[in-house]
Amino acid sequence: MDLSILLILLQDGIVNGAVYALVALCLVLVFAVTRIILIPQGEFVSFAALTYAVLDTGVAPASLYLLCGLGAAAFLRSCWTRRGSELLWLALETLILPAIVTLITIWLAPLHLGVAVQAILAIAITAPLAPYLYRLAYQPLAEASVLVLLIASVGAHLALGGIGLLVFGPEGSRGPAFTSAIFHLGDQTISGQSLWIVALTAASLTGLYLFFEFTLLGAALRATAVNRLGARLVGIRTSQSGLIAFTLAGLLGALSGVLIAPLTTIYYDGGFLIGLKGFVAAIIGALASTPIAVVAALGVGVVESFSSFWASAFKEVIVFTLIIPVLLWRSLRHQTTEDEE
Amino acid sequence: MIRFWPVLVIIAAFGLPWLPGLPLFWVTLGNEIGIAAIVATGLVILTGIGGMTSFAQASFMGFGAYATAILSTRYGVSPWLGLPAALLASGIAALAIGAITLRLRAHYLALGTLAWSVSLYYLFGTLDLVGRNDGISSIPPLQLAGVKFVDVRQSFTLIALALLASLWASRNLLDSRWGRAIRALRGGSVAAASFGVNIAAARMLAFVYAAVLAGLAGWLFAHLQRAVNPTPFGLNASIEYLLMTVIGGAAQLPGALLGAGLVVIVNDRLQDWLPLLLGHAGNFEVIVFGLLLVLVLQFAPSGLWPLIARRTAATRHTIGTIALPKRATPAPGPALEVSGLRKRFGGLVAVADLTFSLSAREIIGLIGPNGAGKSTSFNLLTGVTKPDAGTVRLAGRDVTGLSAPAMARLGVARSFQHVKLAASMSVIENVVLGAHLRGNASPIAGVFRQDRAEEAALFGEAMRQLERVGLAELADRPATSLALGQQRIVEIARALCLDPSLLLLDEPAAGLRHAEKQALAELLRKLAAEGMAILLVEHDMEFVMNLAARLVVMDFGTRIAEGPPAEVRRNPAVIEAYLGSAA
Amino acid sequence: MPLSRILGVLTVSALALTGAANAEPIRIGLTLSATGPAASLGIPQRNSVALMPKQMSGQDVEYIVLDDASDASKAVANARKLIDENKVDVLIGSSTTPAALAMIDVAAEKHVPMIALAASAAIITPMDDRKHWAFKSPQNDSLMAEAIAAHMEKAGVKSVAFIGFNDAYGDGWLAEFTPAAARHHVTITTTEKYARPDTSVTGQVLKMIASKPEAVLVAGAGTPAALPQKTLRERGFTGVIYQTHGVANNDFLRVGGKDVEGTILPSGPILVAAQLPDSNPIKAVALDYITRYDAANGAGSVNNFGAHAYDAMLMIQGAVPAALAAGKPGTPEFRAGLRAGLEGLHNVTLDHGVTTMSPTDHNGFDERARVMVTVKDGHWALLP
Amino acid sequence: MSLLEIDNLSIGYSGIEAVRSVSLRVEAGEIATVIGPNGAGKTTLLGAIMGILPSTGSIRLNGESLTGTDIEHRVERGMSLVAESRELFTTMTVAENLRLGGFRLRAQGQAALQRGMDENYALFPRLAERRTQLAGTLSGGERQMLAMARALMARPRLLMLDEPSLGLAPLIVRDIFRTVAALRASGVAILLVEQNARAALAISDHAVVLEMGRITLAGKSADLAANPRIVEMYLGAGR
Repeated sequence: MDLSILLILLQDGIVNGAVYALVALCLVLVFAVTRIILIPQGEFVSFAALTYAVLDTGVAPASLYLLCGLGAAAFLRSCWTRRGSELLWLALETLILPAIVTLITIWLAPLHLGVAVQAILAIAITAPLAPYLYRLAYQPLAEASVLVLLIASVGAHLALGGIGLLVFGPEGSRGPAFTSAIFHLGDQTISGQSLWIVALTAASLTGLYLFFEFTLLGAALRATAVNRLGARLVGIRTSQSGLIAFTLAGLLGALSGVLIAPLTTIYYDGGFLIGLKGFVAAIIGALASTPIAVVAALGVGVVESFSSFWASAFKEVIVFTLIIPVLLWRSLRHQTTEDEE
Repeated sequence: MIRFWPVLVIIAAFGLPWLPGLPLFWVTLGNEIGIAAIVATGLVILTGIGGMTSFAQASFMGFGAYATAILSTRYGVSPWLGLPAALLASGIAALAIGAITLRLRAHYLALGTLAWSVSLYYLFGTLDLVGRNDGISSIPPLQLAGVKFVDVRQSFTLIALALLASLWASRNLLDSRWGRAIRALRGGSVAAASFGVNIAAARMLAFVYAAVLAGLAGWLFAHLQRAVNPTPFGLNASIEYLLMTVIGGAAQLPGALLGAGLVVIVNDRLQDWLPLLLGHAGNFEVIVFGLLLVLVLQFAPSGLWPLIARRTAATRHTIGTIALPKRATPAPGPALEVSGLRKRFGGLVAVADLTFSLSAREIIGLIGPNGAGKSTSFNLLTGVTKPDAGTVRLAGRDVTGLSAPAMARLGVARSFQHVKLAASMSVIENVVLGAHLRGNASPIAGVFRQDRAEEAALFGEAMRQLERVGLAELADRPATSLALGQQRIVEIARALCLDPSLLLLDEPAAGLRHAEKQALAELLRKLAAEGMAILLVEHDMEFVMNLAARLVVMDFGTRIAEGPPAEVRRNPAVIEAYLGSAA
Repeated sequence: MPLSRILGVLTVSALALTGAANAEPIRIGLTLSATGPAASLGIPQRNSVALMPKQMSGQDVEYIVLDDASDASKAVANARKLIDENKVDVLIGSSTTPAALAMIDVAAEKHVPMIALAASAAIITPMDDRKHWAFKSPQNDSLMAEAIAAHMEKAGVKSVAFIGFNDAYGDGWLAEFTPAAARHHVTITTTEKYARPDTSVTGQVLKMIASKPEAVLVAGAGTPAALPQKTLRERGFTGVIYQTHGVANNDFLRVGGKDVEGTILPSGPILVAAQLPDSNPIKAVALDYITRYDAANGAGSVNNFGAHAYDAMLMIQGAVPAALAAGKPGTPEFRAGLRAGLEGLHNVTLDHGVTTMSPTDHNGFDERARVMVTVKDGHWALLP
Repeated sequence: MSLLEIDNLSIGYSGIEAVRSVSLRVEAGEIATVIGPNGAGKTTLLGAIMGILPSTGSIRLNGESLTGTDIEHRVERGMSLVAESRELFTTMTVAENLRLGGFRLRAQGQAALQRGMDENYALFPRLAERRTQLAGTLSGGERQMLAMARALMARPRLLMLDEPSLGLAPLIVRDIFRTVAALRASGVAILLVEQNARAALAISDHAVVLEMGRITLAGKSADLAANPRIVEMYLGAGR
C-alpha cells in the first residue's frame, strides 16, 4: 500500500464517517433526551436519499403519501390524549404542514429547479416523519423502560422498512451531485460532493453546538438529558423535549440522506446498516458524549475503508467487533456499583 | 390430579399432533413456536429476570446448530451425540463472549451483544468451516429405534418435550440457591453481594444458561430443518426472540411461550388475511406487524402474560428442620476496630478519619444528622465501597478493602437504609438469600433438583429467623407488599440468616410502632447476649439511647463525640450539630 | 391408558383423515423473497404470478403466494404451510440459493415437486434421493460463468479481478467462476467482497486496481452491482467490466448511467428478445411475456428474475398433461406424475431458453439459454 | 380561600398506603412546616402535591383544582419544589441552572430572566461568585442554595422545601433558614418539610406533625413548640 492509496482510503473513510457522525449524533441526542434507541434513524436517511433521487426525475415522490399518512395518524393518536387548547397547534403541525409540503412539491417537482430545491424538498418531506413517529409510537410510552422503548423502536423500524419497500421499491437509486467539480491536490483528487458532505456535517455540528449552548430551548434539552425530574420541576415538558429531539434527528437524518445520495446507491433498507454504524460510534461515545461519538464515527468510517482494502470479506466482522474493546475500556473506567435498571 | 400433570403434559406432547381434525400445518406452527419458545425461555431468565438484554441469542442458537450440523454431516456422528456437542458449543461460546462482554452494564451490554450478533452473522457467512452463506444442508434427521423424525408430528413430540424440559429446568433453576441470586440481580445486586453472592458469577450463569437453551433450540432446528445457513442466526432473528419475550411478559416463564406463540401465529395469520384485505399488490405483513408490536407495548408495557395471570401463585417451599452448622461463637474482645477511615466522592469528603471500636456482645449506636456519613461508613465497613485510607479490623484481622462477598463470608451482615428487597421475590425467598453462603449446591444441582435437602435446610433456617423476628406468618407474601417498617425487619431476618458475628443495622426502627420497637430492642439485646456485635444507625433517640451502651456521634464524616448516651446527650457539640439549636 | 394404545388410536384417526380430496384445481404454491435483501428478485417474481394462466389443460389453476422475507427458515415454513394447509401440487421458489436448498428436504419428504428460482447448481446436483423432487428454472451459475470465461478468452483477457456480494450469490459465483476461469486460462488476480447496502467500495476497488487486472467481474444482483463499477470508473479503471445476469434489469441502467456503458454480461435471451432473429423460438415466447409484464407493471419494468418464475409455470404447464394422466390434482399420484412430467420435458421453449430434462438434469438448459449482452447507449444490446 | 388547600390526600405505592387522608392548608405569604420522624411520609406528601407521585384526594392552588395534572402544569401554575435530592443539572453551570429555573417565564423575554438572576445572585452571593462553575462541583450548602435559587427563578406562589438543612453544616443551615424566613417578605408562601424540628418551628407560622402517614397534630408553630409531646419526641433531647 502506497501513500496515495492510503490518502484515498482516508478520504473515503472520512466522507463516510461524516455521514455516520450525523447519524451517531442523532442517536446520542435522542437517547439522552428520551432514553429511546432510535433504530429507525437509518430509515430517515434512506427515505430522504430516495425521495431526493425521485425528485430529480421530475416526479412527485410517493413518500408524500407517507408524510401525509403518518401526519394524520400522529394527529389521531395525539388527539386521544390531548386537551382541546393544543389541538390547533397540533393540527398545524400534523395536518396543515404535510398538506403544504405536498402541494409545493407537486407544484415544483416537474419544474426541475435544480439540486438545491430538490434537496430542500426532500428534507421537508422526510424530516417531519421523525416527530410524527415520536407522537405515534413513543410518546405514549414515555415512562417505559429502555428495553420496552427499544422493542418499540424495533416495531417502528419494521413498519417503516415495509413502507419503504412499498413506496420506493426494492431497487436502489442515486441522487444528482450538488456539484460535479473535482479538485486536484497533488496526485489526489477530491470530489466537490465530498467537500459538501464534510462542510455540511461540520456546519450541522456547529449549528447544534450553538443551539445547545446558547439558546434556552437547547439548554432545556440538555437539562432533560441530565436530569429528567429536575427538568420537569422547572416546567420543561419532557414530551416537548422529546419532540424537539426527534425533529432534530429527522432534520439531520434527512440531511445525511441527501448528502450521501449522490455518492452511492441507496436502497429502501440501506439506512439500517448506516444506522448500525452510526450506532457503533454512538455506543463508543456511550450514548452521552457528542464529541467522542463524532470522532468515533470518523474512526468507524476510516476503519471500514481500510478493512475493505485489507480484508473485504471480514469488513463487517472487523467494524462490529472493534467496539467490544472500546466498550470494555469504558466500562472498566466507569465502574459502578449501581443496580441494574 | 395436580400431581399427575407431568404425565398429562407428556401425553399431550405425544398425542396432540395426532388429534383428529387438527390441520397438519398447525403442528408445523407449533414446532416453530416450540423452538422459538425455548430460546425465549432463556431470554426470560437472562433479560426479564436477570436484567441483561441480549441481542445475540440467535447467534448462540447458531453455535449449537452448526456444531451438530458439522459433526453429523462431516464426521457422521449420530445426531443424538450432536446434542451435548451443541449445548457445549453454545455454552463455551457464551462463556468466552460473556467473559469479554459481561462487564458491561445496562444498555452498553445490550449494544455489545448487538455488535457480536452482527459480527458473528458475517463470520458464519464467511467461514468455510460452516459452509459460508449457503450453509450446510443434508443434515441427517434424528432417529430413534429406526424411526426417523422427519414428520412434523414426530418433531412436535420432540420439540414439546424439549420445551417442557427447558421450562422445568428453568423453573428449578429459579427456585434454587443460584436462581435466587439471578433473581436478585435486578434491583437487588448490592444487597445480594452483601450476603456473599458472587454477582459476576450469577450474571455469567444467566448468560451461559440462556445460551445453552438457545443451543438446544439450535440443535432441534438443525435436525428438523436439516439445512442451516446464517440467516436464521442473524440480528433480525435475535431481535425477534427478544420481542417475543417482551411481548409475552419478560419476567415470567410462561411469557416465553405466550410471546413465541403470538408472534408466530400473528405473522402467519397476517400472511393469510392481509392479502384478502388489501390485495396482493404489496407486502403489508411486516408493516402491520410492526404497528401491532408498538400498539401492544403501548397498552401492555410489561407484556401480555401479567394481564392474563395477575400474579403467579407463590412457590411452596419445603421447610426443613435440620439446623445448619453455625459459626463458632466469637471470643470476647474487639470484634471491629476502625481507625482513620476516609472516603471522598468527587469534591465531597463523606467520611473523614473515623475511628471507633466495637466488642462482641456490645451494641453501639452511630448517630448524626442526615448526610453526616453514616451510611457511607456502613458501605465502607461492609465492603460495598472501598475506603481511600484507614483500616478496618475484624476480630483482629485486617479486612480493609475486601469485597462485599468476602466480608459476608467473614460474618458481617447488614440491613440497608433504603430497604433493598427483591420485589419479585416473597418474604422468605428474600430472607433465604441471606443464607446463600451457608449452602453450596451448584446451579446444575439446582436445575436437576438435586439440591432439595439443602434447600429445605436453608428455608428451615430462614423460617426460624422469620419466627425470631415475628414475621413468620408473612413468609409467603411478596416482599414489597409489606409495610416499610416490616420490610426493615425482613432485612434483619435476612441478615441473621448469614449467622453473623457482626451485625450492622441502618435505621431498623424507622417506621415501627411503639410495641414493635420494644420487641426489636428485646431481640437485639438477646442477639448481643448470644455473642453478636451490633452497630446501629438510628434517628430514634429514645430507641437508641435505651439500647446502646455507647454512642458514636458523626458530623461531616468525622466523629465528634463518643460515650454513654447520658453523656453524649449533654455534649454541646452534639446538641449544636444534631439535636438542633434555635436558628 | 398405555402409551402404545393411545398412539394406536391416534394413528387410526389420523389415517381416516387422508385421501379425502377429489375434483380439485391444480394448486401451485410459491414462496418468494418479496421482502428482505432479495426483494429485488422476489417482487418481479410475485408480479409475474398475475400473468400466469388460470387454466392448464382444461383444469383450473390456483396460485398461492407467500413471502419468505429472504429467510431460509421462513421459506421452509412456507413450503410446509403450502403443502399441509393449502395442499399444493407443486412448489415454486424460493428466490435465493440458501432458501431453495433448505426447501429440498421438505419437497422430498412430502413428495411434492418443487421448482427453485435460484441459480446455484447445488440445488439439483449431484442428483440423489433428496433432489429427486427438486427442479430449477434459472440457468445454472456454471453455464453463465463458463460463458463469461469463454468470452474473456476470446477477447484476449488474461487476468481478471473478482468482486462479489458477501452472500450466497457472490459465493456461488466465485465457486463457479474459479474453475471456469482456469479452464479458459484466465488468472484471477484478487477476490473481493462487499455487502449489498454498502455505501462505499473504494477499498476493494483500490485493491483490485493495484492487482492490475485486464478486466473485472462484478458478481452482484440488481442496482447494488453498479456501485463497484461506478467506483472503478471513478478511480480511472479503463479495462472491460463483466457483470453477471443478476444485473439484467433497467434499474441497473438507470443507476449505472454512463459508467456502465460497455459492460459485458451473459443473460437469458429474454433480456434482448426483440433483437433475437425471428427464427429463434424463444423470441415469441419471451416477447409475449415482456409485453404482458410491461403492460401490467409499466414500460421497461421487465427483468430476468420475473421471467424465471414465469418459466417455472411454463415447465409445469408442459408437465400437466402427463400428470393428469397419472391422477387427479390433489392426489399423490398427480404429484408423482407431475414430477415425472417435469423430468420428461423435451425441447420446451421458455423465456430463458429451451429445456430438455432428464433424470440427472433437472434444469435442462443448453447453450441457447444464454446470450452475451453489452450495454450500448443506455440499452441492452445483443453481442454476436 | 387558602393558597394551597389539600383535602383527604392519600398516596399509595407498591401496595402500601404511605400517606392516609391528609388535609392541610397553606395561606398566602405564610410559612407552614411539616415535621415528623423519618419514614413518616413527609417527602411522599410533597411529591404528591407536586404531581411526582399519583394520589387520591383533592389538591387546589388558589382555588384551581390540580388533581390529575402533571408536574409541568403545576409549575406553570406557580408551584416550585426543592427536592430532598436537589435534582440539579449537575453537568451544567450555575448560571444555566438558574436560567432554566426561569423556563416558566421564557415568554417574558431576556430582560426579565436577567432581572430574576440578579435578584437571586443578590439573595445568594455565593452563587454569584460561582456562576460559571458546574453545579456538580458545588459543595453541599451551595447546591442547596442553587436548588432554592433555581426554584425561585420561576417566581412561584408556593415554594416547597424538602429537608433544606439535610447534610449541611450548622452555620450554613442557619443561613438557609434565615433566607427562608426572609422570603416570607417577598410574598411567596412556603411549605417546609424538615427534620430539624426546632429550627423549622422557629421560623414557621403553622405546623403539622406527620406520623405513620397521618397528621397527628396541627396548630400554630409556637404552640407546637411548647407542646410537651413534641418537646419530648422532637426537641426534648436537646435539654
